[in-house]
Amino acid sequence: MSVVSDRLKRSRVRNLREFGVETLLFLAAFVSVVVTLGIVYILISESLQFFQHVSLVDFFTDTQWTPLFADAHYGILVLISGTLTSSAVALAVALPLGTVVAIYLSEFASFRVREAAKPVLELLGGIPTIVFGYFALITVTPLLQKIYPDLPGFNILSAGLVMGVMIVPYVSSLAEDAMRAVPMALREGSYAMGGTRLQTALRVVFPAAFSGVASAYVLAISRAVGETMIVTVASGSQPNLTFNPAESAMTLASYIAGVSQGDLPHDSIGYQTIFAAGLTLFALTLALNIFGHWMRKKYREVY
Amino acid sequence: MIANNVAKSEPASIKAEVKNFNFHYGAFHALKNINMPIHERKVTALIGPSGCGKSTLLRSFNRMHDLYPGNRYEGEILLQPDNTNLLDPQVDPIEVRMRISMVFQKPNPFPKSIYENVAYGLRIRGENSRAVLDEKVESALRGAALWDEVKDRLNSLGANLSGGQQQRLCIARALATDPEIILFDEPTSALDPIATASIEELVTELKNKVTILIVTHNMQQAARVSDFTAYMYLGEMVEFGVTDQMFIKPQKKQTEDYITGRFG
Amino acid sequence: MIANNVAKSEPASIKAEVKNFNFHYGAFHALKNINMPIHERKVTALIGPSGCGKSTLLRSFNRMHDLYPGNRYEGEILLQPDNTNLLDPQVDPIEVRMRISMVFQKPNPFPKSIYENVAYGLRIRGENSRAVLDEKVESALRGAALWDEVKDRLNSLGANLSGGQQQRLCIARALATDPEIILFDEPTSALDPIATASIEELVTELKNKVTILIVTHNMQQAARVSDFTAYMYLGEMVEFGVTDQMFIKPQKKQTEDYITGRFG
Amino acid sequence: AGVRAQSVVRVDGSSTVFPISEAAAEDFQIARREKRLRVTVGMSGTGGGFKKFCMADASLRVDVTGASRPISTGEMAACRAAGIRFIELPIAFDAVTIVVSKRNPLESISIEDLKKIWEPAAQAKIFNWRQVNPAFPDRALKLYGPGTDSGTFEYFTEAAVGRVKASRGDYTASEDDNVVVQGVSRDNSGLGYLGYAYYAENTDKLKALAISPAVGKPAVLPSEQSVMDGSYVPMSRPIFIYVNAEAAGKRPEVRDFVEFYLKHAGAFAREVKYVPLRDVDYAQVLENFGRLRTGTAFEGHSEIGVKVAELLKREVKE
Amino acid sequence: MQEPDLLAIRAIITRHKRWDLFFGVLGICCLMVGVLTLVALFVDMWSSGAERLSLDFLSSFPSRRAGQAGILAAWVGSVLVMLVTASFAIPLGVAAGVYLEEYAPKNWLTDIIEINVSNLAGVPSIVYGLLGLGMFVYTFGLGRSILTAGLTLALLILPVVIVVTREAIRAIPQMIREASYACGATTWQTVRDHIVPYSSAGILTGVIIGMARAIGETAPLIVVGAVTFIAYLPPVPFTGEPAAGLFDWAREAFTVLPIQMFNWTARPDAAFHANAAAGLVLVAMTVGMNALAIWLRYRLRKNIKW
Ligand SMILES: Nc1ncnc2c1ncn2[C@@H]1O[C@H](COP(=O)(O)OP(=O)(O)OP(=O)(O)O)[C@@H](O)[C@H]1O
Ligand SMILES: Nc1ncnc2c1ncn2[C@@H]1O[C@H](COP(=O)(O)OP(=O)(O)OP(=O)(O)O)[C@@H](O)[C@H]1O
Ligand SMILES: [Mg+2]
Ligand SMILES: [Mg+2]
Repeated sequence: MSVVSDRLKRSRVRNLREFGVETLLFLAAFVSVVVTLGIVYILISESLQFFQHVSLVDFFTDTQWTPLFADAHYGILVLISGTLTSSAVALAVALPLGTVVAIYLSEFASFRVREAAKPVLELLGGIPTIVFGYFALITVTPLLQKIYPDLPGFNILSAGLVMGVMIVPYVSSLAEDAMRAVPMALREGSYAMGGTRLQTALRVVFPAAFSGVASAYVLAISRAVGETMIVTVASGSQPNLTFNPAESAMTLASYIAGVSQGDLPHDSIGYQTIFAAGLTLFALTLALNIFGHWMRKKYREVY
Repeated sequence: MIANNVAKSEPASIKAEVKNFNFHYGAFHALKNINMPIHERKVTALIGPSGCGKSTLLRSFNRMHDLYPGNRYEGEILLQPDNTNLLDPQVDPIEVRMRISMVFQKPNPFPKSIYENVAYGLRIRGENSRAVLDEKVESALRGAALWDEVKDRLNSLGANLSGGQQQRLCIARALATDPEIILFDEPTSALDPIATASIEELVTELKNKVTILIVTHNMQQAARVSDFTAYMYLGEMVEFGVTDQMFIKPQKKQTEDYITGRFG
Repeated sequence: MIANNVAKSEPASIKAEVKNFNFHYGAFHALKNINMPIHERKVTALIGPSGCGKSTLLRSFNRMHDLYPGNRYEGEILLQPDNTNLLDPQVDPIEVRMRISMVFQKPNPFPKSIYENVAYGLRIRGENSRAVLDEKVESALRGAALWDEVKDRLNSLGANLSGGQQQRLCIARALATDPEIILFDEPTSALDPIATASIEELVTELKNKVTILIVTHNMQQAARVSDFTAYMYLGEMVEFGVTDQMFIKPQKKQTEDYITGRFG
Repeated sequence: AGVRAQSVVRVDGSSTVFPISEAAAEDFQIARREKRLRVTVGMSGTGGGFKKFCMADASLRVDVTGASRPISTGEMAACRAAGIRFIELPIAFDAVTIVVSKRNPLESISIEDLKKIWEPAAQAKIFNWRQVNPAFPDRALKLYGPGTDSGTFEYFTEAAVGRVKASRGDYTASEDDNVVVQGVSRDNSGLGYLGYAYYAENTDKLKALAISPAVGKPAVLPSEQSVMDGSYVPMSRPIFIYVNAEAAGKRPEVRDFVEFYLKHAGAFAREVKYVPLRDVDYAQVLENFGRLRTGTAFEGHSEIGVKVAELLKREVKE
Repeated sequence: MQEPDLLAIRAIITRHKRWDLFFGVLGICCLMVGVLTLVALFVDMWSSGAERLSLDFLSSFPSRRAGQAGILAAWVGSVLVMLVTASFAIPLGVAAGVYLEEYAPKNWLTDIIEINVSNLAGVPSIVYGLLGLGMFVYTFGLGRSILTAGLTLALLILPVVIVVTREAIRAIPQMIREASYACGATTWQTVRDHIVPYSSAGILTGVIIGMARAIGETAPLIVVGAVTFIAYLPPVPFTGEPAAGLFDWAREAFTVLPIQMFNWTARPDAAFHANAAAGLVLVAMTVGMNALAIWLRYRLRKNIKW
């Protein structure tokens, strides 16, 4: 029964193949690093020229962003404030709404509602953002003006609200997956103590799924920070240093998108600003992701 | 069908009674016409080969089955002193679960601190006074023989305890709300012998205060801790009786075969 | 430490031998200096209370532990006739697993057809001839006493079988590749008594062809199916011996306590 | 693909010029259907267009690029470095139009007032119409304009404020002129500027202001007539296409396309609501192209109030 | 326990149930916000564009005359670009996900890759355009082609595919892996025979989300050089004079639906705005893609039980 040797003769071929496959797969995973390096390389190499003209101090302390004006100012804080404010509004909509929907679908809704609602919501992510932009400008803003007549025609608020709705499926789908992965035993534990659905959902399931929910949040935040078209169309592209959502503002991403298709000569300093802005945005999301990763790791170790 | 070798027990000592209970998982008829009494402040053990329906019966006592669609049941489980039929759709399952606690086969502490695990049942009942919680948490942990081991780290996570400690934590959680009945589903099957022994001891102590229903696949355990034993087979209640009598002289051949290990 | 009440068995009949085996899960020392022989074409049972290290020892035989980081082990498991040390880092774990099959506690068929489940081991050995596969699949299914029940639906999903059938399917899968040893980890703990009986019968038959190592928490099962029994406690091998002798007259008090159900 | 690529004429450049180029491409392909000549038109902005136009790698280069401003010195240098010579061809006028809401009583405005409104010094100071001119109504002043990266912005600032890109920053800017249309039409106190075509298509929503080039001078409304005859100053500007001279010389389909383009440019421009040049000017443009007259008539930046006829006669340099 | 206690319990339960009910209603409301927005958007597009939807619209090239303009080149372009995107992003994303879950030692390198992947999800799409331009157009010399566009979008959606693949793989019970290894399978055999097939349903979800995003992108494609007006289709393999090669289409110039839409909405002539009916086609394509994936997912799930 035990003829050992003939089983082994394929082992070298096998090991070679295993190694080859692993290398290939590793390379595939490494593509993401290459992409990042490529992005960083492009952004930095072009930004270097920019930073020969503009000092870092000005870049971070100036309170005006008018790189394309005769009297040029390069205060990136202006764009950062617009980005943060519009993202904050969007997230103020998307995170609670998405979380409530996720909890509702995972803990309250029947199987059929859940299976129907998820793909429908996912469709929201597939609508071209330009459509969302006009929706914010033409439909949502006038509605808001009925409630709040002083609201200018272009404002962060309506852009942010619509963007928030657009991001909802990111949160709801991924967070729902995470909550459904919480072992039934934990739910049973809570129900057996006399917990209601809501108590079980909020006190047991949600905390237990927090690591997965957090990665959904991080994706959603990243998406909000990088969103372009909606803000470009609906929030007025006015570089204001403001954290007031009732004003108009400009974000990093919409600035980049606008200028890259504009009439500026590509060797002008005005054009190079997009790389500096891009680098800033990249640093912003990177900081965010490292923080998110650290948070998740902390929680994952715990549960 | 069911052989009952207990002398008619005095009505006062009956805490609950299962009557003509049938249970279906979808098309599968898992429990067939079960009848059995649960004696107050006694330990009743459910034994029988794997898949015979022990867990199904146990989980019916706190309406766990209501969590899953597709389960159907008929019959009554009358809880005393108020003679409530636990299974009545009119009766709120949450109310049932507030009166009857459960400890599961695999310890399932919540991802919270030890303190919060034990306080959970009180909190969801709306108790928020720190003093009351402190007191009840301590007495529950003492009741579960865990206090000394954890009193210095009440804020560390429940999941950091060993398996046996976790199981005792779950028992403390169940105790904290002063339930009328505690259900145990193979509480020691995941534990080592030392932890097992401590939990068995606990069960024996607890019965001074509360009625206990325990599922076990371990004959010796049933013999050691229970006052009454029910032997089930393929969804039917084959025999119910005082444990000592049953282990010495079962009325049915089948029960004897099982107990002496001739199958299963 | 280890009490060996077997008369020195003839070298020829030893299929494998565990020597000074230590196992660590990270910082936890799970197996302490284990020594034991595995006799060829016999059934060796591993018994002991939960958590004593039975599964850990069993899974060392096919290097399952290599799948997880953080596990460390020292010592030897010498496989005969070629006297290979299974645990040697130089030895390819895949080679070890090709020689030694395993059946798990919970039946775990692949979500593939019955046929493909059984054929899987052959396919990954490069066997693609339909005729050969057909023949081997049939003989493995017959060996696992499943052929008659499934011969008409070889293409239906393995998961559609009952628990006992699934477990036999897993046994057929393990048999199909003509392994030298089959490891069973509590193969019947998830099964009902009828399925259990059929698998025990199977194990008894299989030992005519192959060496078997079986973990069980059921004393009766160990007594019924095994030729040799090893009793473990807290990571140590307390006693190893011929089953009949061990169940009648264990050498250690601790073994006796365990076997007679005085704890665990 | 090599063979096929030859027969494709590649056009790119400013979004302002795009509608005219698109019309030319469309009709050209219909007219030359039997020859299967093909044209693609991209829209990557004037800067993006020149980038592709002056590219050293011929496989990535475009043959024609539309521009809403003259080629810059840097872009000329890039072309020179790549050995590319270009022909500069004005094809139509765009008239920067000052618009207010229909409900605004105002009819005209002077360049001086525009300057007061838009100059950098006005930032955060001028926020009421009355501050500009006591004759204006007493209401808040809300400003709209195209993106600061656009040729329209450059031209307007130079024409109104007197210095290129000198503008206040606190107004609503948009890459999409329809957004300006939306903003002004819904805002009684709004004022904005945009390309003539956007006004011409939205006369039901917007009111154009007549512009007087200096105080006392008569105010002129933008119209095809006033732009063509040069009376709508200083707010009208020519727009261009730049053609690769080598391609025009060596590739018949490029030459054919550009000639077709120039012959019909007036009609195309009118159709997409731009203002055509005078017929004599088109004739001159065609002639310049026929001679492959390379180089630009500008100094690397736009000029205010330039006459096309004069441009076409100017000395050119590369 | 006596009767009064029971009353107290019931009072508590009634109170808690009110919250339950409240949350149930809140959940439905929140769900409705999303669903109603979708409906509003759809009605909006429908009311402005439905009358433009016709066979002619689908089979004509763009035109300066709004009434004659069609989206033939655009939808063909979108389909082809998506084809390229899917055929690179899916294998690459799945391979990366598999590597990270099944092979990678859990060390700093995997941490970096992990942070990287979720960070890439937040890089604005336009920056991917710049990357695609630098990498595929200038460095690899792939031209301003369908291939470049598809690859650029593939990079854009790669993070989503990777993240979801990992989640799907994590959901496979460990005992399936153990069973496979116990049969003597190598890691690659386990991946090929079990991990990938059994996680394909979950992977599809990621592909849906990713492709839905990719199909609506404009900015990066304009940067890599999509044209806006094009009145011919890429060559069908093995046809024409001289006969086109199998992959010649991938090297052609192209446009896509969102660019066409973007161009039309930015036009002064309001008649073009109705052509944003192209948006309906785009949404229909997304729905079609989703439906296909959901159906596939359903088929795949049916055969997987553990
Ligand atoms: N959710 C379910 N759906 C369908 N059948 C089920 C379900 N849960 C259990 N069953 C079946 O019902 C029967 C009784 O199950 P139960 O879990 O009560 O057995 P048990 O006596 O507790 O067994 P064990 O000792 O293995 O825990 C078994 O045949 C089981 O297969
Ligand atoms: N992955 C692991 N990491 C750390 N400790 C482990 C791990 N797996 C098992 N152990 C510990 O190792 C010891 C032996 O475990 P093992 O699974 O071998 O027990 P067993 O005898 O098979 O028990 P059972 O009868 O419950 O299956 C136990 O104390 C267990 O808690
Ligand atoms: Mg059970
Ligand atoms: Mg085990």
